[in-house]
Amino acid sequence: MNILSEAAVEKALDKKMNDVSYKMIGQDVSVYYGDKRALYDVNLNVRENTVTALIGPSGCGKSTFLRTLNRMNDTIDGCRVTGRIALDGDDIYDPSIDVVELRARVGMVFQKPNPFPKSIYENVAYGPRIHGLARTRAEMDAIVEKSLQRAGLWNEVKDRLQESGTGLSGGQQQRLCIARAVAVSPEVILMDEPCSALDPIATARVEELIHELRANFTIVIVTHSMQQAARVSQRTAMFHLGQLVEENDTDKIFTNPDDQRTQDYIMGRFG
Amino acid sequence: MNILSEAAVEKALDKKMNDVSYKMIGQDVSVYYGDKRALYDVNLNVRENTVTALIGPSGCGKSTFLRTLNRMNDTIDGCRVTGRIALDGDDIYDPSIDVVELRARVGMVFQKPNPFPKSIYENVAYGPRIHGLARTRAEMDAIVEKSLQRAGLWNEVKDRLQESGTGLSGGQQQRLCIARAVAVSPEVILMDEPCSALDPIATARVEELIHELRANFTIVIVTHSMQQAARVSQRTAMFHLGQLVEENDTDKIFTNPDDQRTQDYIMGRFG
Amino acid sequence: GAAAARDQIQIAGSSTVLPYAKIVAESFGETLPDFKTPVVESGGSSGGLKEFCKGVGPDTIDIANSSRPIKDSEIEACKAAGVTEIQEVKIGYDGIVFATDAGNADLALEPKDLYQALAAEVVVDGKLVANPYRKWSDVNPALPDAEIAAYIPGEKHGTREVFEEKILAHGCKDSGAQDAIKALVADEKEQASKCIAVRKDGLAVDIDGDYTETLARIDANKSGIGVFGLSFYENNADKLKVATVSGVAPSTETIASGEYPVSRPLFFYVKKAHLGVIPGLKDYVEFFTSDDMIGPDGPLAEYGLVAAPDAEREEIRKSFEAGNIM
Amino acid sequence: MSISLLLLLVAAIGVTGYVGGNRRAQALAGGRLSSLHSRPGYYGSLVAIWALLPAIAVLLVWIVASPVYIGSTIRSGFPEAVQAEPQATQNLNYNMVGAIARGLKLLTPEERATISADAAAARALLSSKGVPLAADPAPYMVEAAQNLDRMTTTSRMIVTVLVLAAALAGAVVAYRSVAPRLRARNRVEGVMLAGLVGASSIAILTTIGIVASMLTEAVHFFSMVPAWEFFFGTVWDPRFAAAGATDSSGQFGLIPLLAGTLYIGFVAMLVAVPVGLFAAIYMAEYASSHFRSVAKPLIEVLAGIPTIVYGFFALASVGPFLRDISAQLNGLATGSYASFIQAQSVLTAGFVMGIMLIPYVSSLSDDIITAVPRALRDGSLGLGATRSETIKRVVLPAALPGIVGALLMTASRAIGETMIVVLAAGVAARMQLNPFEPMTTVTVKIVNQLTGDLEFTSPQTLVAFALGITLFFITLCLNIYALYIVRKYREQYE
Amino acid sequence: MSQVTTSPATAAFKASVRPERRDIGLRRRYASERRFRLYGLAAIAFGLLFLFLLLSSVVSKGYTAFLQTKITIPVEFSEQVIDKDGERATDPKVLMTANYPVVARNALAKVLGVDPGDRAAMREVGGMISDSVRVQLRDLVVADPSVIGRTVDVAILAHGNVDSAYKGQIDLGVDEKNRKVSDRQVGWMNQLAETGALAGHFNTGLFTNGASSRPEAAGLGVALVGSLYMMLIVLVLSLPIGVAASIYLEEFAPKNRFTDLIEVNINNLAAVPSIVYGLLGLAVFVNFAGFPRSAALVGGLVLTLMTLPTIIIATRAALKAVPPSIRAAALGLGASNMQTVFHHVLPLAMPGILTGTIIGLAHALGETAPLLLIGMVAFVADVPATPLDPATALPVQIYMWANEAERAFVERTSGAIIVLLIFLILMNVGAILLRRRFERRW
Ligand SMILES: Nc1ncnc2c1ncn2[C@@H]1O[C@H](COP(=O)(O)OP(=O)(O)OP(=O)(O)O)[C@@H](O)[C@H]1O
Ligand SMILES: Nc1ncnc2c1ncn2[C@@H]1O[C@H](COP(=O)(O)OP(=O)(O)OP(=O)(O)O)[C@@H](O)[C@H]1O
Ligand SMILES: [Mg+2]
Ligand SMILES: [Mg+2]
Repeated sequence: MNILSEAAVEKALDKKMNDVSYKMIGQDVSVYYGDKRALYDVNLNVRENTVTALIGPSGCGKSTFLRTLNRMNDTIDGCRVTGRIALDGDDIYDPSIDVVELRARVGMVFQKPNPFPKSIYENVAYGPRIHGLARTRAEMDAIVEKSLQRAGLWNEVKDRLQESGTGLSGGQQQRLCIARAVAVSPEVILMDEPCSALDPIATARVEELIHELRANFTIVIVTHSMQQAARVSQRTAMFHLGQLVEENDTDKIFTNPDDQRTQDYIMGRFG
Repeated sequence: MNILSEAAVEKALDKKMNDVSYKMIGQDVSVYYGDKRALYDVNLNVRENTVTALIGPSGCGKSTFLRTLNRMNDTIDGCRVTGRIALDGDDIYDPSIDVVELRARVGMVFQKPNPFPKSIYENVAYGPRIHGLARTRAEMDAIVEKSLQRAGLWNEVKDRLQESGTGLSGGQQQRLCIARAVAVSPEVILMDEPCSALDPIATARVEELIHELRANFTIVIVTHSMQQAARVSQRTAMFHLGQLVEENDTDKIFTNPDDQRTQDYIMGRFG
Repeated sequence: GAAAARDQIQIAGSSTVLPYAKIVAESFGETLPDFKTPVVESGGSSGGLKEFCKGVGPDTIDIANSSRPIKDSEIEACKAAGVTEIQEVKIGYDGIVFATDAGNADLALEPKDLYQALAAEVVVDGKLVANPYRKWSDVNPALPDAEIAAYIPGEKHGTREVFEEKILAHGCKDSGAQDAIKALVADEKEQASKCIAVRKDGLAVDIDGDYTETLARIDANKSGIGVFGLSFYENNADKLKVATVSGVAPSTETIASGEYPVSRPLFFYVKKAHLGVIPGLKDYVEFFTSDDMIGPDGPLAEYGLVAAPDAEREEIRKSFEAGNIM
Repeated sequence: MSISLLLLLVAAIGVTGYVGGNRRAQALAGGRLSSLHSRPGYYGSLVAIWALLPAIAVLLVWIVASPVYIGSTIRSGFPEAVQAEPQATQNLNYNMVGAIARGLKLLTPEERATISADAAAARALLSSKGVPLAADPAPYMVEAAQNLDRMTTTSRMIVTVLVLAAALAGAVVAYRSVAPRLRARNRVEGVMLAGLVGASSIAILTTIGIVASMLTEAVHFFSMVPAWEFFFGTVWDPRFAAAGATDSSGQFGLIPLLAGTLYIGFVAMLVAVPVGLFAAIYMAEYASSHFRSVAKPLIEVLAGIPTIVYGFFALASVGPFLRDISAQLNGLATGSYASFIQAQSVLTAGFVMGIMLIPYVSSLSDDIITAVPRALRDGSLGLGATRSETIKRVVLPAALPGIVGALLMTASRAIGETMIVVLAAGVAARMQLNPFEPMTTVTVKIVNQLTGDLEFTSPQTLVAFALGITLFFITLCLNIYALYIVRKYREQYE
Repeated sequence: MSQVTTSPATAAFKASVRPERRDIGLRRRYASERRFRLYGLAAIAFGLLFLFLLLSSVVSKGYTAFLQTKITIPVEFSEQVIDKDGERATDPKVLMTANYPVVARNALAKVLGVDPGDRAAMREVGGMISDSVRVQLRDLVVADPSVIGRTVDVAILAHGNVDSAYKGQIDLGVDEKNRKVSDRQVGWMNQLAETGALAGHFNTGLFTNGASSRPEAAGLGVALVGSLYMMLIVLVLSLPIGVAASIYLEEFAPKNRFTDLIEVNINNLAAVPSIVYGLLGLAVFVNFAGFPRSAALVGGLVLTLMTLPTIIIATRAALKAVPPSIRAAALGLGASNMQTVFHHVLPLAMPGILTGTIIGLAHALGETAPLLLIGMVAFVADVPATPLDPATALPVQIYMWANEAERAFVERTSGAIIVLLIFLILMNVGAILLRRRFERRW
């Protein structure tokens, strides 16, 4: 899916790839859907134990970039990635890298809630079960409870864990998906507009959760809400038309961006 | 699907039903999903040429109430509506009412974008076509263009109208759905979190569109964003646990609500 | 509906008679181009007679082919449906032969051997016991030293009846089993049926399909013995080796003369009421019964039908002309 | 006027009605189409429906009723002597009259006159025109034929007028009813819905037809053989009625046949389900679209091969192969080269039937699996599940109700299959557990008993109907149970 | 999680020394993944292997059926034999009933140099030629009576036994009296083959001739036309009816006991053995409605009823798979239920519907048993002009040929199977093309 390694960049890369403060490194990342190019040479690094927000107008490629970080785009026919992406210094598109392990380490929450047509309990237990994270039923119960609590859903569903996950309302469903992702204890969590279907209280709880998780996890979040980006993230990256416009400390981006386009976008002048 | 008319309320109703300032009237509306009750005796009227926002925590029944307004819940097995809902004074659950005509007059935009697996053009043209709103190809083209423009999508898709609507990004898809609903020129437009998948600029454009449409249409919008509710609506209704907590001028609700629960909700104290 | 006029003869019935009826129908259509070639259905004597006895009229068939004489109960059923006048026409005899794969040694069978090999119960040391024999040579040392495998017609076939009557019943008597059975059961009917009971442990295999299936089974199991119609054997003489029964080799001559014991008559039945009304029906029957067809030199005999003796054929024609009904 | 021409005319009226209705609606709308209740096309369709339906109804009534009426009229004109004969004979005479009447159409007026005058000349004359008669017609027949000819012509004329009138009247009435608030769409859709309901009722009618066509004969059978002997009998041995023997009772035990049916079906499913499901999964989840576009139709060819071909394949190739293999195996294990698998066996039949059933499982499951939404797969893959885990734990459970439906359909085919079993498992009705030995099924016996040389009034033949109806009710019960199971799954997952 | 500080120097083996790498059973899981995939491939390979075995066994047995041995010789249409008394001007029947086989036999005898007086030899000469020569020559003469008295080259069908011998299907090593061709005939055959008079020609008769008891003249004409009629009837009736019924049941019918009953009922109809449909057809269409026996119309109707459940079940599954959000979208725009179904749901369900239809039609095309009871398993010589005339079907012809005693029918049986399979493949290809069109994923 990806065409790698031009010898020229190799050296420069080696240096950067090993920079420990970066959990993930994206180097000249371009993505094509068939003939259509969706990302243009994006260079974006993700710092460890940091929340990085991706913002930008609709269709600018935020989701696309996010999906390259755990190779979810492998599943799209005709999608091709060039450039280099590394997790802890290892190129994740390297043939020796195992995509399953990668995805266990880099979890994902999607834009549209997609609970499995199983019980709520089974939805959350699914990840730990396939990875063998719980050895006893009690351990599993604990993981499920903790994950649901972290996603702020426990109180609402604790009495109906055996009911189907698809019977929940949209917001509940999305929180269930967050719980499901958290249950695997990944190192990085990718969130594609996780709150777009949540009400403010649930959103606040998720934001709180993000704060909490940040201590141990690295989080990349796509969001439309600049308020949310400002609230939850330390770093913000602004995309436009498939290009990374700028990436910087969140405070800086929202107070004094370098790029005019970012300024305009934040002021609501284009989209 | 609904059990109507207790003679007692009849009279009181008659008076209210004919009150012209109300485009739609909801009288003691209760909704059951099988045995589960999702709405409790909601009394909520929608004023003509006004934007009414429905807010409330996730799962409180906002979507449910919205769907009763154009009888979309008819399509859910086991869903039952009691009470009375009127459009321009006519009970819309009356057997003599043609549900198709009703839905052409009361259009809907859903929470999850659901474009038809057809071309972008066909997506928008479908409604006008079945309702015979355009007689020539040129007229149809004009409707499609105008609707897409109103939804702020025209510039992005004008060169690929024949491409599939499902190939768009999530935000684009949702705007396509709005364009599609607008194309039929309904009298009332119901929007179920129409902006939950949109970026701020697109959201701003939709909000602008809502402002624009308000002159001729009546709009009911479900939203999680209290900012949005404050920006776009003149009236706001607050739901909680299937009950209508209060309904009032938006300014009043956001500055000085009557009900403590509304106050708490707005302050982010519960959810 | 009754309004549509029919101008084509319709025939149904036995699949044993079918090849002969086909030859006749084809020649009939060729030599008398005025009439359409009759339609000959296959479906068994039972199915044919059932359709035949549905009633009289253009929407019912005209002729039923049968590999056995019509039964009284069937005549009754026919009468009840309004088919009161049935003319019977015997067309000749069907020889039934035993054959094995052409690669085997010559085989001489006796009813007694067949009985002992295939019966459900045989007499051993004067006692009636369940058939213990597994090999042909157990039955008669002159027979091959191979596992018994016989492909006999299934109970739905008319041939089975002949097999039971002409082979098993005789073998039963010859082997002394009959006496043993008589000593055991009093009821005569039960005696008879016990005498013709075939073993059910898989060594005697019922074949409900046609002879091609039997042939395929013998192909698959070279030491098996199958029951065939004479005509079928003659057409596959290069693949099969026929057995003599009681020392007589089957052939049209030995069967016609009655020397070879196992054969049966074949028939067809005509609705007299249709004769003057369905175009060509009378001509067809006359054509069929002419010596050009069922004579010893005719195409049917060439195919394997054992022609009836001259006098009998004459009798058949006369009887039809006279309009004799059953 | 011929019926096809008439239909063409009616269709023309329908089309005109459509155009007219359409135009009128547009005219009434006066340019504002939205003032109409429905699209103009619906008004047009409504007019067309009104033109077509009554006319076709009239035509149908005529097609059914007129031959009956004309027939009885003509027959009442037969001479007394003929009328005294039984109905069946009269039918035959009437058949001849019909043939003559058909011939009359080909004759010139002079020739007609000749025939009327001299009935005896009719046969030769008609035969020269290619209408064969079996005998010289009686004079009354020629007369009746003339009448018949006349009556048919008249009746045709009448029906032409009636049908056209009905079409026109319908069209006009509907045309005039066109008004902006007329709920044309609802009415047209009402007619469509009636059509849909009619189509579904065919399934019910078929069932009624099946039961009815077997019931009388089955009852007849049970009047001869006690029901308990049939249902609980463990021996199937309907003895051949020996020549001359009047009593021909046998043992009609259903159990061995049922056991064989289930056993062979079970073996077949054992082959078809894993192979078919895995093939479907591979094609839906792993295969490239190129591979899929080649492999899927190829596999589907297996479903189209007539079962008789499978039967011969089993008989000539698979059976002997299994037998020889077993002989070799036995030889290796024990030193005795005796085959323990018989050439005709439950295994052979089940195996070959299983191959036939593969595409039934795979094609249907493939479509069902493909239909599982992508978001579910993404959700699972995003959690770090492998593809196979995703399939096993998410996709298959979600697709389960559909797959169970597909499997049931396949099982039904297995139970209903005949030819393969006849050739591959034989016809021996035995009760045993060894899959290497022959057994037989209910369907085989149905065919055999129906197509044999047995007496058709005997229980030996009639048992086919009892077997048929029993099988029908057994599968009905199975299906009811299956529906219940599918429902249960569905409730759990939705 | 990974708090290990890594210097550039240790970067090379960093991945391997990272301590907290969780064990998520990767080896085991990948092994199971590979196994799973392999099972899938094996399953497909298994199916294709048997398809190949089946087809190769059929084709290897049947390809010879497409060649037919003919003997091309000069035939003298002697007035002596055909119309001895010169009556043909007054009585056209003479030409119809003349003894044409003698004409042919004499012609062949002349070529072979056999003395016409030697009766035994002449019999054997006659045995070289198909009996259908009567019709062949008659048609020639009736079409052009002026050939009488002339000598014309005619390609005469060889007798089935000669045909088999020429194709090497008769073991000539067997004792002469145990085979159908004599040594003398074989000699003549070789002699004729050497001069080129006797040769294999493409067997057009296989496709045009009706049934015959003579293998060399037997063809699939009636069966092909009959099958074609039946398939058309089945397609025209069962597809719309099946789809309509499914739409009603899936989209409109209230979910209650009655529709449950219909559902169970339809599943059950799919399980009913096909011969039972024959009983139904006999009772309803032949005995009650009065349609003629042996007619393709009745066969088509019976097969329609038999195919309907298959199509309905597949169609319902396909309809069910269409996501509800599409329905909601259309309904929300004010489309009626009917419009929603016909504009959106049905097109999306089309691939599934077509799959079901292919399976159903293929099933119907290969079915014999129900046709048995309505009189279509029959000897029919005349090609049916309408669906109301007596006809047979391809599988019926296969079934009947398979039961023929003559050796020459063996290859024809396989040949007919090949034709049936080609018929089937054509149908499949058509449906696949259609399905492609609909399957276009947006
Ligand atoms: N599967 C696909 N096939 C083809 N094009 C795609 C596909 N997915 C996305 N695209 C295109 O790639 C571009 C970037 O899409 P992406 O989904 O990454 O945008 P986004 O920034 O996430 O937008 P949104 O905020 O609306 O979700 C868009 O123009 C979109 O049309
Ligand atoms: N089809 C259904 N069947 C059964 N219960 C349902 C169904 N749809 C919704 N509910 C239940 O009804 C309640 C109200 O749901 P509704 O979708 O109206 O909430 P909402 O206010 O729109 O929530 P959100 O903001 O999350 O969309 C919830 O408890 C939900 O679980
Ligand atoms: Mg996105
Ligand atoms: Mg909602």
